Amino acid sequence: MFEKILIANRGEIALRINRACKEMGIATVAVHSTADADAMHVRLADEAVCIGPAPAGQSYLNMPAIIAACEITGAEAIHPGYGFLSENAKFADIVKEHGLTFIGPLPEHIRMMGDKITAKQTVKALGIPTVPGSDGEVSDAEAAKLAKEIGYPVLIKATAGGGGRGMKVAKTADELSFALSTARAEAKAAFGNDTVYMEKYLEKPRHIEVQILADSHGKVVHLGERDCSLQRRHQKVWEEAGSPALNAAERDEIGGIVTRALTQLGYLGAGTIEFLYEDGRFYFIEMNTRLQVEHPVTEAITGIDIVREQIRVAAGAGLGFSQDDIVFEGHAIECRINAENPFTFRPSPGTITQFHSPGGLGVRFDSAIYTGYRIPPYYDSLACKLIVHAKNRNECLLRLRRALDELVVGGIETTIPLFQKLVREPDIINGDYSIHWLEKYLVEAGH
Amino acid sequence: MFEKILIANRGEIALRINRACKEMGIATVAVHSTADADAMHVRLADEAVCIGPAPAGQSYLNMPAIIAACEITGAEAIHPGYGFLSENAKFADIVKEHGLTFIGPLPEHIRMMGDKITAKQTVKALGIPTVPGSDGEVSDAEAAKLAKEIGYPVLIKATAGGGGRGMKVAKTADELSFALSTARAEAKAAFGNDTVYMEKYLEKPRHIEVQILADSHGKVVHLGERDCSLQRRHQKVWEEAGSPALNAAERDEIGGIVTRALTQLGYLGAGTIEFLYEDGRFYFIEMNTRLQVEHPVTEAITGIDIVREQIRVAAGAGLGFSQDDIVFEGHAIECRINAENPFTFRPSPGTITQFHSPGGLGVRFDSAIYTGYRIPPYYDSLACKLIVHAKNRNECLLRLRRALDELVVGGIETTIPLFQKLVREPDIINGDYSIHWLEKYLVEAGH
Amino acid sequence: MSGKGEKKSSGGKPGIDVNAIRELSDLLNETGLTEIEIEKEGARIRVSRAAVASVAAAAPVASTPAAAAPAAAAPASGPHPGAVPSPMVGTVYLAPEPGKPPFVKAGQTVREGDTLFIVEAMKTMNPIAAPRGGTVQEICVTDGQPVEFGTTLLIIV
Amino acid sequence: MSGKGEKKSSGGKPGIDVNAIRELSDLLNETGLTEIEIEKEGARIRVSRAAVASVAAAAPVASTPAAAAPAAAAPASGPHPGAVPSPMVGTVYLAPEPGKPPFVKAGQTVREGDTLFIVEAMKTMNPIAAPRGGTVQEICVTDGQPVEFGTTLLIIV
Repeated sequence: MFEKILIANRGEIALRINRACKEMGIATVAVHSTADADAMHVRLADEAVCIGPAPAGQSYLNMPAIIAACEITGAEAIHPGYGFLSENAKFADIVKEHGLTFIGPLPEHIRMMGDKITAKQTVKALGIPTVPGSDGEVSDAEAAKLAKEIGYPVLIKATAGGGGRGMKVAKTADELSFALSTARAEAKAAFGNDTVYMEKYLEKPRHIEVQILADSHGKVVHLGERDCSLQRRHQKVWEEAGSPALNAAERDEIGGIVTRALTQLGYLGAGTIEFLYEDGRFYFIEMNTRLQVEHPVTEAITGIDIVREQIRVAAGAGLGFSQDDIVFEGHAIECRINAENPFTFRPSPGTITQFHSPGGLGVRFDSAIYTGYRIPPYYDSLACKLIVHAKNRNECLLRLRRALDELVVGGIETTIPLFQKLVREPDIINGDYSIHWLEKYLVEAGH
Repeated sequence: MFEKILIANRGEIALRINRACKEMGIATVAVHSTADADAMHVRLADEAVCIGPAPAGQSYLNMPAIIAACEITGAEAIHPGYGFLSENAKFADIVKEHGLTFIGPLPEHIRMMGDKITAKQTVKALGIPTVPGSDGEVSDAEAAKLAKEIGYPVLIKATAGGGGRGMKVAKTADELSFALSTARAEAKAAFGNDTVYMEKYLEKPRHIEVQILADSHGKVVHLGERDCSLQRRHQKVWEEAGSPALNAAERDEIGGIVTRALTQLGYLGAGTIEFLYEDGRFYFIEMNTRLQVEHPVTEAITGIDIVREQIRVAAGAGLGFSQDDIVFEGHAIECRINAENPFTFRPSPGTITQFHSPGGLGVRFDSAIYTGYRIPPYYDSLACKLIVHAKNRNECLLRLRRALDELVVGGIETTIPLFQKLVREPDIINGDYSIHWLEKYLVEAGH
Repeated sequence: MSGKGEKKSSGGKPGIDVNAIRELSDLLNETGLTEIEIEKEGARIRVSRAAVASVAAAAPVASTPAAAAPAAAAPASGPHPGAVPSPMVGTVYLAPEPGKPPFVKAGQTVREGDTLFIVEAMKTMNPIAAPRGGTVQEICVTDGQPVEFGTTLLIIV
Repeated sequence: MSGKGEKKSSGGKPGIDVNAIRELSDLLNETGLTEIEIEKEGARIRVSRAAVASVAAAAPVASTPAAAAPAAAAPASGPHPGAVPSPMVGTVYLAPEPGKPPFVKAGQTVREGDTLFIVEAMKTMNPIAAPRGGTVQEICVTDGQPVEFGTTLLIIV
């Protein structure tokens, strides 16, 4: 096992990794910009190295500075957290070249999944379901045949397209011919090219993702799914494990597909396969080759410390459990409390004049803020994560409600009031929401 | 189920009960003294009633004021927490007479267990092991026979005794005759009465207690044991579930004995049977007919919300699980963080100038303090409870260590530094301690 | 953060420089400052205005209307000097029986020991006697109102 | 609790009564108060001394020696005006090769652009040039010492 790990990140995730290291008896090195000299991750690590000025490009993204920080502290491995350098294959290469361990997947898998087209081709070949459609241009006859195969509604898109032009939906076979001709005409007018292709159209999909863990001895397990459908501008806001939409059989099925695919790939470490889900079917979006912000909900229902396992498998240890040992217990929800206006989402950096975190049974709070802390304007606006766990989804929602009412973050605007409203919304209580729900809700509420 | 519950307590336990009520959709009434107008339990309850001045006798122990507070708020039930009126049979009677529900056992059981002699006779008759000894005066011949039966060492005590006089230990049969004559001589000199009796002498016992839950339909379950051997002046300091000294078979055996006994008794609600434990045998100390401070460690390893179950069974509902459904997972430790000097235990009331609670996986924090809160000098010194849960005892100790290092309570003295030392002590790490360990440690450390 | 709104916090201890506190108190009034803290020869004095104090000393509260409500239920600080507080929790009655005239009315003179109200608690009727004589300036409660310990019942001047 | 040590916190906003701040600042110096906060015609001003500020702004730390250590590793605030900070993390060398004389010594005059040190990072030797000319008052690092971004290397006056 490693003696000392450098944490190449900041904020709550740097604290999260620091905690896992401490609990494994591993010494830690925090790196930080000049803007983060007073940050919690700097205080709680065993050593801290200032690696550059406030802009992330010159500090948290500064590869030579981070490697040099390992050199002067003797750290043997780097945990990149999420964001910053966590999915940078070149960085993973450099880390390896310097005789250090990158706590994450192999560089080739980061590279493979970082390219949308390569990723889709790879996972499709491995048996993971993707959005069905034509491989390229379609004629009217081909379109009709294919649409019948993949099922309506279908989307006709200009191959040269963009910005929604040359894009038409056919909800039934009757509408197909008209959709094709309109899309072609629009495409011709807009791009001078009337070539169109076809894809399955998802009307109200959910975002469901599967967490996996893999060791270097060929063992891969899945830790079930997370439902992250509540999003605004593609930013996840609220995450649940499990999904209100899946049953145990569906969980096992998609988990099995993903596990077999990644075993075949020879994947290492933690990873997440993200899907759109509609009418009982999964459609691959992308794979994240790193720890996710929302990993705690999975930890809550499985009892598995994902960061600990990341570190263990990076050090060459085997996973200490098999798929059959993993039991899903209860339900967990995470709210991302951002330093933002709760309805306009305008960032609100500044000094936290009052701070009080919720406590009691089933409440986990992951945060790097403290009373008197000044949230700097240079980085993202995630202030803290509230994670609640209970025996079932209904109890979880009630626990979340009481925990939100205990939480105090004063001096800045936060998204707490949004969550206090969401937790009382009938659609949320019923688990009846798609990836479009939150944006629609905000518009209807006049925000 | 109740619509509204009055919480007849203060501090962290009032918050604990408030949380359970909120999560069950039950409205809450806080009562408070004038000294607690700014307290957290007052802020978080739905309603608050000032019931008297600072001294507890005129507020938290003021039965008419508490009943009147129910009357003016329409609360249907009273949860007494621990301490104050929680084991007052007269109060339980009065509550019942006023058509309200006392969330606790039946008054007759509170009364029975509140009297040491009745309690011992009762539980002995129900098959719970007690400290063996003579029923009264012993002659030399009777003593020799009995000592052989119950095993050495034995303690000879003056029936009129007190303060350690007329008390002698015989470690072997050879020492018995001398111990008897010396004890008789001392007893004669000190009390003018040389009558002595005999008891089994426990040299290095542990304090192990069994948590039980009973509904009004005759179902009783046990939730395993807690080890509370780390005590100072009979005050518990650190509690674990399970005990480092018990194995699963011993747990099942003592749990079964206790469960059968309380089924026979017709007990209702939560209760704890406390034992001394030595060399694989249990010896009854007393029964607490209420919620215990250390209940969260049991909640951690069983996943059962004990306060929720107290409320449910008080309302007449049946326990939703049987003994076979209760699975013990991992290990949990609680530290009682008191507002006291960590080594002299001198109380340190005052204003908390800085407060930051630990977070992350497996950490629960039960507390009623906040930054700027003034701990009043009128009540007990318990400021907060840190509870950590992990897969096994070793991981639990490492998690506790890192959580203690995150916790900040500034402006007053607290027992945090004591726990930071204890968690690093080899005897604690090995689980090798009796009820005398902590006092001996404090003396040896020069405190 | 410490001691806000607790002007009297060190009042009972020996060796207190009462003149210094008076001086600072005057300075507070004179300058309109909210808080003054001085440290001198090993002694520290901090004085502050009560108005700010209640905010600073209150438990942290999220800025939601719902959470603010319980705080309002607490007795207001700084009652009128002639205020007579309720000595117990219960339901206050202004007259000996329903339909009968009240014990006292505003403007009336009362003597020490006169019955002013009845507070019902645990089905028992507790007469509340005037702690001193004077003129009733204001009745602060209505018939049948629930009262806490310390709720102002009436003002005698 | 808010804004301690942040004298300039409202400096960028329009309509600030600069005179009032100057006056309060003078009053601070004059009276020895740590903090003054006034509220007047909808505006609020609070001034405080920097000495208190650094305590208030630091992350909460339990009073154990171990926890205090990392804070000490952070660069000290308010470096010397002639300080030359390290532009990168790495290991600093005072001479071009082991055994050779150092690039510069205390008391020596340097010109802008002169090489002062080498900082090794990722096995690369990075010469550190003098940002300006002057006299070397003090060399603040030793040969082979690890340096952070911002560590003062030497002082040129």
